[in-house]
Amino acid sequence: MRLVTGQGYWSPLVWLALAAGVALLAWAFWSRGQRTYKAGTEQDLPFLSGERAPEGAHVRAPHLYWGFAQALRPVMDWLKAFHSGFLGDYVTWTVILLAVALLVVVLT
Amino acid sequence: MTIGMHAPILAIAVPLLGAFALPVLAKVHRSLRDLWAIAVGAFTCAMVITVAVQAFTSGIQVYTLGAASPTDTIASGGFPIRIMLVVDGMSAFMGLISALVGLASLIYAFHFLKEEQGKTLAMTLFFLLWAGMLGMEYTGDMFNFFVFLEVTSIAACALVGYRTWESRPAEAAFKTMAMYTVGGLLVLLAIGILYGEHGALNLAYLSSRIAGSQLDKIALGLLLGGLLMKAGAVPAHMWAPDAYGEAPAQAAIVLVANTQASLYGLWRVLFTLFAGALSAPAVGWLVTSLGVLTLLVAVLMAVIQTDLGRLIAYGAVSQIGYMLLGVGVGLTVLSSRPDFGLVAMQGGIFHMMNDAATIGLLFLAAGVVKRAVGTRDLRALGGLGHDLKWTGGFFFLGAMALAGIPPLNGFASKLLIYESSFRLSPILTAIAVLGSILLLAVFARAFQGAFLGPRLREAKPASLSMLIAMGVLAAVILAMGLVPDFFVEHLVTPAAEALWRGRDLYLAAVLGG
Amino acid sequence: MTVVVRTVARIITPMILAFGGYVIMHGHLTPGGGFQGGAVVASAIALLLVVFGARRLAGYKNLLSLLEDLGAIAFVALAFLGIGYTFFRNVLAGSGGLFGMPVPSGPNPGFLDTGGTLPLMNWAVGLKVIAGLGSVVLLLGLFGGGDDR
Amino acid sequence: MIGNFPFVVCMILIALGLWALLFRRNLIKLAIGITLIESGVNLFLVTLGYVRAGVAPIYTYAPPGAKMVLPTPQALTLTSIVIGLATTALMLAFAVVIYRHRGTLDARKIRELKG
Repeated sequence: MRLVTGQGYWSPLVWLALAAGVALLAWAFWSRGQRTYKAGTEQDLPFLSGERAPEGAHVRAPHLYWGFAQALRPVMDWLKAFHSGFLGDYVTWTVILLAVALLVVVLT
Repeated sequence: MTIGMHAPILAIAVPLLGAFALPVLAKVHRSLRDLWAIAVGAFTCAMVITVAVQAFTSGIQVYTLGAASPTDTIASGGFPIRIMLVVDGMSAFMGLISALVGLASLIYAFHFLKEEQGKTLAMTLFFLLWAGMLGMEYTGDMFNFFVFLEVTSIAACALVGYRTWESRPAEAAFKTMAMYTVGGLLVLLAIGILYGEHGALNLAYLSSRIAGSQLDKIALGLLLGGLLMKAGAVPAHMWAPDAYGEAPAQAAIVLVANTQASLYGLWRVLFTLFAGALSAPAVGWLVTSLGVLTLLVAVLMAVIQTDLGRLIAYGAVSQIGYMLLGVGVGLTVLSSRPDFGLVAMQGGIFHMMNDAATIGLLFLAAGVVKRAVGTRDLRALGGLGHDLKWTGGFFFLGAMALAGIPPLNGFASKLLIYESSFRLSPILTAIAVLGSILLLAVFARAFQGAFLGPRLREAKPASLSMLIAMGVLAAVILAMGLVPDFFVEHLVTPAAEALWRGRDLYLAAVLGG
Repeated sequence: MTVVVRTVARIITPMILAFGGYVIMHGHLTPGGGFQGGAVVASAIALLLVVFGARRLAGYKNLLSLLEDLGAIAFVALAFLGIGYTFFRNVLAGSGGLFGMPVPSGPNPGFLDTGGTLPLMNWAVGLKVIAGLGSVVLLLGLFGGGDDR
Repeated sequence: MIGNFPFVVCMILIALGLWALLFRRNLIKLAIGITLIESGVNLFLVTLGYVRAGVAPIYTYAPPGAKMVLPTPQALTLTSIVIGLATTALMLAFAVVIYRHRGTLDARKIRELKG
């Protein structure tokens, strides 16, 4: 039951056993915690950045990693311009890929 | 004259016949059409499995069309002139991928497609595409390869754009068709050059004659350009998100398998056709660097997508990068043949099957989302997990497998790629790991945005056939994740060896002795 | 269209059809075959389309698609005939039956009764191309409005 | 030298088609560009099979001992023409659909799918 990778091996069953052990440990810690949680009180209510979230509030997918995209803004803008949606650009890049492939193959 | 002997051609001819007979039967009665589709699909899968078992146990299968006997490869005159199918380990492996994806797509289509929205047409085109894919994978003739390539191009673009009542599919289909045609013509030009120089179209015969003249090299460059474009390597990948994103879900997963069939064509060209005349390190580095570029660019683009289908499409493109990386590393060290080359090939080839299953599962789940709430815009989605419990679970499983979280299958193949590419250059591994991390981030975001949170609107639950199709793919993902050694030993290693050092066997099977 | 055009079209259409049929039928003897002959016949359909307008031919859409499917099925079925040996095996050639005469050697005008399954396949492909190309032209005409001008 | 002339024409046709694909905007003209490339490749295939002073490869018509041009490239060309017909028809159909939805054929304006 092991996948030899040339430098070692990978066995999902060993990993699963380890994961089960860690889960057991986590449960052991969790079970010794305080039991002050009560269902149906304000402990159930969702909060966003310390504020009570309005009804039906949802952190939608485009909100996530906003900072990441913002930090990489120049790269992202360039990539967006690169995927211009114009068929002529598609063909241009294909021709460039073809030229690179031809150069690499013919010159070696 | 057993059926096993004819299995390679039956796997191609029966879906072809199925495609042509389907509209006629649909005119008679719809249930007849459905029965026919099930029968043809089951028979094709049985034939593909038969071929695979034969190829893995008793070596290369040869089938000569029109000859007195299927193994009659050499016509009078000592020259292989007939069209033939040659199925070695790699072809059989690719056939299994196509069969798996085709089966899932067919099951899914029964409840997903609506009668008034061209169900018969979509099924016909699907069988045509399936036949073309299997033909590309099984053929041993260069021109036949081109014909099947174009069959898949036409069927795939028609599948993308058959919904004429929307405007975006037609745009995607036009762009894809233009790109596919240009790529196909590059391949045809290369085949013409090879024919003019060596006077043959048989792959094995051509391989034995190619010695590395300048014309051969130009032909190789053209083939590389055309097939890399069809496989969706950056910077010629831009058609892929358009096509995958706009195709209906059951077609998108077949498009992904079709892309992999083009990749198979690339491997066949590099490892069999040009094995005797190739500067392996240079071309290997080209493929490897394109792979790294592909996975990085595609993953970065996936981060900023707001359409669920397009997001998964960029994920699919990034997976092509991993395959190019794995097999490219194997090709780079082919001439010196250190031990990690084969491991890299195993990783790249194993990843093809993983990608087909995981990306397929994600596209099918996205199709359920689109059907349930009528949109795939992540800015409007949320809380679907309340109504679509099974779909959400399948999406989560697929996302984790794609990102390479142990113990799922994506981890096993990526581990093989990481450990072998590290021996070639640690930079490659670093970028590949970075790509995986970003993929996890992208799909965690997609899962959170679409399935978690408060219930925003009512969603129509998935139908039975759609759940079964997703269940099949999920079972494959779990099996390949929990016992990767079984799959690697019995399926992937024969395929990798067939490319890595199987060229002499391939030539001997066709040309004799 | 004007009376002149209509009249010319009425006269010329049978000739085009006859030529197309000839090209299909002699596909195994002379340059030509199913696709070329089918394209010739489809050009007659295009002529009718231009002269009489797409609307008047719109009723034939379903018939054309049915014929196209039948042609394709016939082609694959003919290929399946040889499955006793191999797929695409020309079992009729030289058998003495339908299209089964041996080909005489040396220059000769060519005999129709040769070629085995090839002439049949030519007919199947011809049917498919006539119907397929015809419906392509027809549908493109209908998309653009297709009024009787 | 004159024997190479057809190959030059092929390359000119392919270059013209690529030029149209790269710099034209109208979808119909893009389709024409692709058919131009296709014609170039088809001409290339036919030229490959030419034998100097060869006759048409019809078994029953050729005089005994005559040189024939190669029939295989012609068969390949025919197949390629058929495929080209299908792709062209499909592209034109998509162009019609795009025009009906957007009211334009300008490729620079048909960019709903980008980024």
